[in-house]
Amino acid sequence: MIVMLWHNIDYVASVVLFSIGLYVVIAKENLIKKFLGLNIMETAVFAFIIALGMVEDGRPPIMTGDAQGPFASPLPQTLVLTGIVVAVSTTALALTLIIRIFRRFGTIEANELREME
Amino acid sequence: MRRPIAIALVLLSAIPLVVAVAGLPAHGDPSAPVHTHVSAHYIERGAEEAGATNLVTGVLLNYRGLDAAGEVTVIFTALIAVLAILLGTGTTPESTASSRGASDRRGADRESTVAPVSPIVSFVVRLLAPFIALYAAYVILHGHVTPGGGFQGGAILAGLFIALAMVLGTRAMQPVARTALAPWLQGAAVLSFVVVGTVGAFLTGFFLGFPAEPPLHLVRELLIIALEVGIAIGGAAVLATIFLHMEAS
Amino acid sequence: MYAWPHWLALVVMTPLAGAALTPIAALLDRRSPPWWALATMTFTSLAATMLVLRVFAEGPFSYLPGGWAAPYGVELRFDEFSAVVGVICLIGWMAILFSSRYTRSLPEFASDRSPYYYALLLLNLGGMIGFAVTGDLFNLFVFLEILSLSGYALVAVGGERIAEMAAFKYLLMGAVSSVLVLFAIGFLYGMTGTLNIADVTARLGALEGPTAPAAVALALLAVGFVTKAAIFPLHVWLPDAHAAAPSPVSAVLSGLVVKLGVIGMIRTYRIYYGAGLFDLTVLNHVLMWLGAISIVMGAFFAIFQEDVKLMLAYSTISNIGYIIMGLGLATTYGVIGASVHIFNHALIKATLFLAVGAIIYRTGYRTLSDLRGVGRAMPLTSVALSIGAISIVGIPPTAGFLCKWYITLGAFEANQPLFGFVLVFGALLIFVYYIRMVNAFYFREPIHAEVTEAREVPVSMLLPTLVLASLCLIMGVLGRIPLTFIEPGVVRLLAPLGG
Amino acid sequence: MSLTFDILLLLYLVAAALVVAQAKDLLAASIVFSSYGLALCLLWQYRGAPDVAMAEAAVGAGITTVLFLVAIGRTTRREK
Repeated sequence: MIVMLWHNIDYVASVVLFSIGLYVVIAKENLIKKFLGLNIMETAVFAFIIALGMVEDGRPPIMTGDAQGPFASPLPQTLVLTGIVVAVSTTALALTLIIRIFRRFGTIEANELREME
Repeated sequence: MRRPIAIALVLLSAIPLVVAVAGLPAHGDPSAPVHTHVSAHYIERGAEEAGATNLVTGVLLNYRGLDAAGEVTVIFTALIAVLAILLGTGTTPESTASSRGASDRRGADRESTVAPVSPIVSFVVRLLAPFIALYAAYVILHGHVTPGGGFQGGAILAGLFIALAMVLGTRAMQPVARTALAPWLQGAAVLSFVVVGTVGAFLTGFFLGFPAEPPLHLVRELLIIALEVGIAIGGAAVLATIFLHMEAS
Repeated sequence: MYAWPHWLALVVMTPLAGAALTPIAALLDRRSPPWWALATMTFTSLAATMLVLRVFAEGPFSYLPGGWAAPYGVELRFDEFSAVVGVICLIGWMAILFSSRYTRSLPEFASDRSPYYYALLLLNLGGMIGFAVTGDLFNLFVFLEILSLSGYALVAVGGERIAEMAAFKYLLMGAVSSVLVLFAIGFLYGMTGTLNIADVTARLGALEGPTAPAAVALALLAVGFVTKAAIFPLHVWLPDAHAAAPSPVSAVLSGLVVKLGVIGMIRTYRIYYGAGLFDLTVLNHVLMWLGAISIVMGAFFAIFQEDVKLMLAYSTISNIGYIIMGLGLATTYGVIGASVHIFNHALIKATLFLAVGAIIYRTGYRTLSDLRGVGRAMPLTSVALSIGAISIVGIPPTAGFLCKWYITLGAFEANQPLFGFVLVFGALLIFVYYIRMVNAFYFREPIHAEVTEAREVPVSMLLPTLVLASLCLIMGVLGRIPLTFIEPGVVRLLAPLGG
Repeated sequence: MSLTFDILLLLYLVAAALVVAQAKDLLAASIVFSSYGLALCLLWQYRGAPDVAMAEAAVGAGITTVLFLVAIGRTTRREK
């Protein structure tokens, strides 16, 4: 299994990044920090999906006349493109809410907010 | 208190994930299902079937056009959401521009946004602006041939807009954001999918279909470029508007 | 008429296009957004009617946007469970009509916010419709994001004091669950090389090599969708979010949006039952227990709420518990009951939230003690509220009865009498808290002048409430129709189990 | 060469994520997050995904970071 993991080092790195992000989301109290963590989680999943589509010595899937394979798989890349858009949309909405919460309560620490509620 | 629970939860999720990734087909293995099933078809036939040398664009706009339509709807949703939350709270760009200095806690430094802008930065941004715009146009219009595409170009345009807004002050940007054209621009991406999709339905009998017969290849290319331009305009307008409204709040 | 193939594309695209055009319509006439949104939903409802008729007549059917055959392009697939789009259109239409007056009473709801409110509602409804009809895993994720993002914003849009906090809590948990779903989709794609649900099922069934990734993907999907469906212990976002949202939004969120998490679970089950990779007994048991805990806990918390909307929100958790338990039973009766409860609970909860919204609109109060005696001041609204209340308890002949009866039958069919008793016990608890409400509204003296002086609400608010309430009764009398309608879908879902 | 580059980039990603997780200064965390996005962009460019790399550079490292900076400017810079 260790050998397997070494060959799949990209996947393992994604899991590590995902875990760091999840830790930040759960453990940190600051709402902006939580959202940085969520962004790390999202990018970790993107890295995972891109790694799925990668092939040994792969080239970009662009079929100009003289391009020779092997080509990286185009489908995961389109998925991640969509995913990036989703991530920035979520972030924009979350940060707007954070700004409004700060305006109303004067803090963005989750524990202080819980007390005020 | 919170930390041990968090660490326990993270480990609880990380261990199965590591086991799972170890069970996946080896990284970069050309015989993995990812490379032999759907993607193999795209790589073999995609350029000719979908009409885009850049297969990523071809897959995104043609094969999986509904995903792309959903994608632009997501970012449009983000804009609508941000506006719905910020409007009416007295913190819109319009109202702050008109009631500046009244009871505003940091009314004085409205002009500089995130940090004071040095003259060098200001000069460089203004100098580079036309070139960035040109590059964005290339990325958008050439996205079906080379890396890039509507969304990447749109994001570059939005970045340019934001950089200019920081250098020139957001107030200089208000006339752009306040025109009657603004809702059209913000909805451009979604609407271009509706229009191109309907045109495709008339041409091919399928919503979001692109004609594949050789005589209509030019039409197909035009439709793809129309979508790219629509996505770029919509994406840029949405991102820039979100920035302006968050900035003014 | 219903055989025209394009209805399926139209039902997805119309609300999204309508939403993009709403701010433009507002530019032409400031008062047009609600009517524009209503027109959009009217047309969408027409398309949805055609689709439901067609699936009734012909069984499941597909539409291929772009004309690409299934694994290469996105496939829209309409099956019996997709018929939820009918309810989505109905409740969406009613909520929009209700909002046209209701939103005027909201704090901070300046008129320039109004077009974006209706656009958000349309996006939310469109996202749900797309989620319900797509046959592609990644497309499912995209529509999940549309409906979730608009849902978060709709919670905050009313401007209640804790609305933004509630929305943020909802957003954080929702976003994490979305990432989990995306991760799971990545695993499934990595194992099978395809995203089409039917194709994933087939290729997963023929899989050689380790099954660990499939198991982890199942766990990720289950956690993700259970969070969206607000099942214990991942329900914590729901009460605040549904109570702080404007009432018509609560009707949509509580009646519909959480149900889409359940539809996501049904899709997950479809893949894993179909692939037959491993026995799902463990997952089913976990779901049954979580469902049971949700039923009891939701009902218990509801009993002790003073705030009417919070009470309704906790009762949603309890009722989703019924649905999840029915799914976990994995017997024909249980799953039929659960699926029909998706439809019926949507009707009932929308009735309740709209009726409560009407009362709040007139009186400005929202706790049981403040609202004493409101039943006499607003008779029609209160009748609708009472109909909703007896329906949700499951008293025959209302809509809630048959599905809960079926789930209970399913529990005994699955040899789980314990869960059968939990179901009955839950119904009793629900009975207690609705008795509290009816008691306060009808049999106590008012303590506020606003309550005694309250008049009936205008027609645009009364009509949706009464229509939905009468549907609760009609669906009770005609309860057999949805049951027979959904049965082939459930039989097909459970067929691989060989029972 | 390629493997070394791989490992270095992945190590940098993990290190940057840890810094983001631990930094008390939100502004610093956001900037490190931006560099994390750029490293990802490099990785993807190098993995044969130039389209995604471009999107990540413009959106993930660019616009997301700007939005974070605006939010920090409107709220507070220090994490308690």
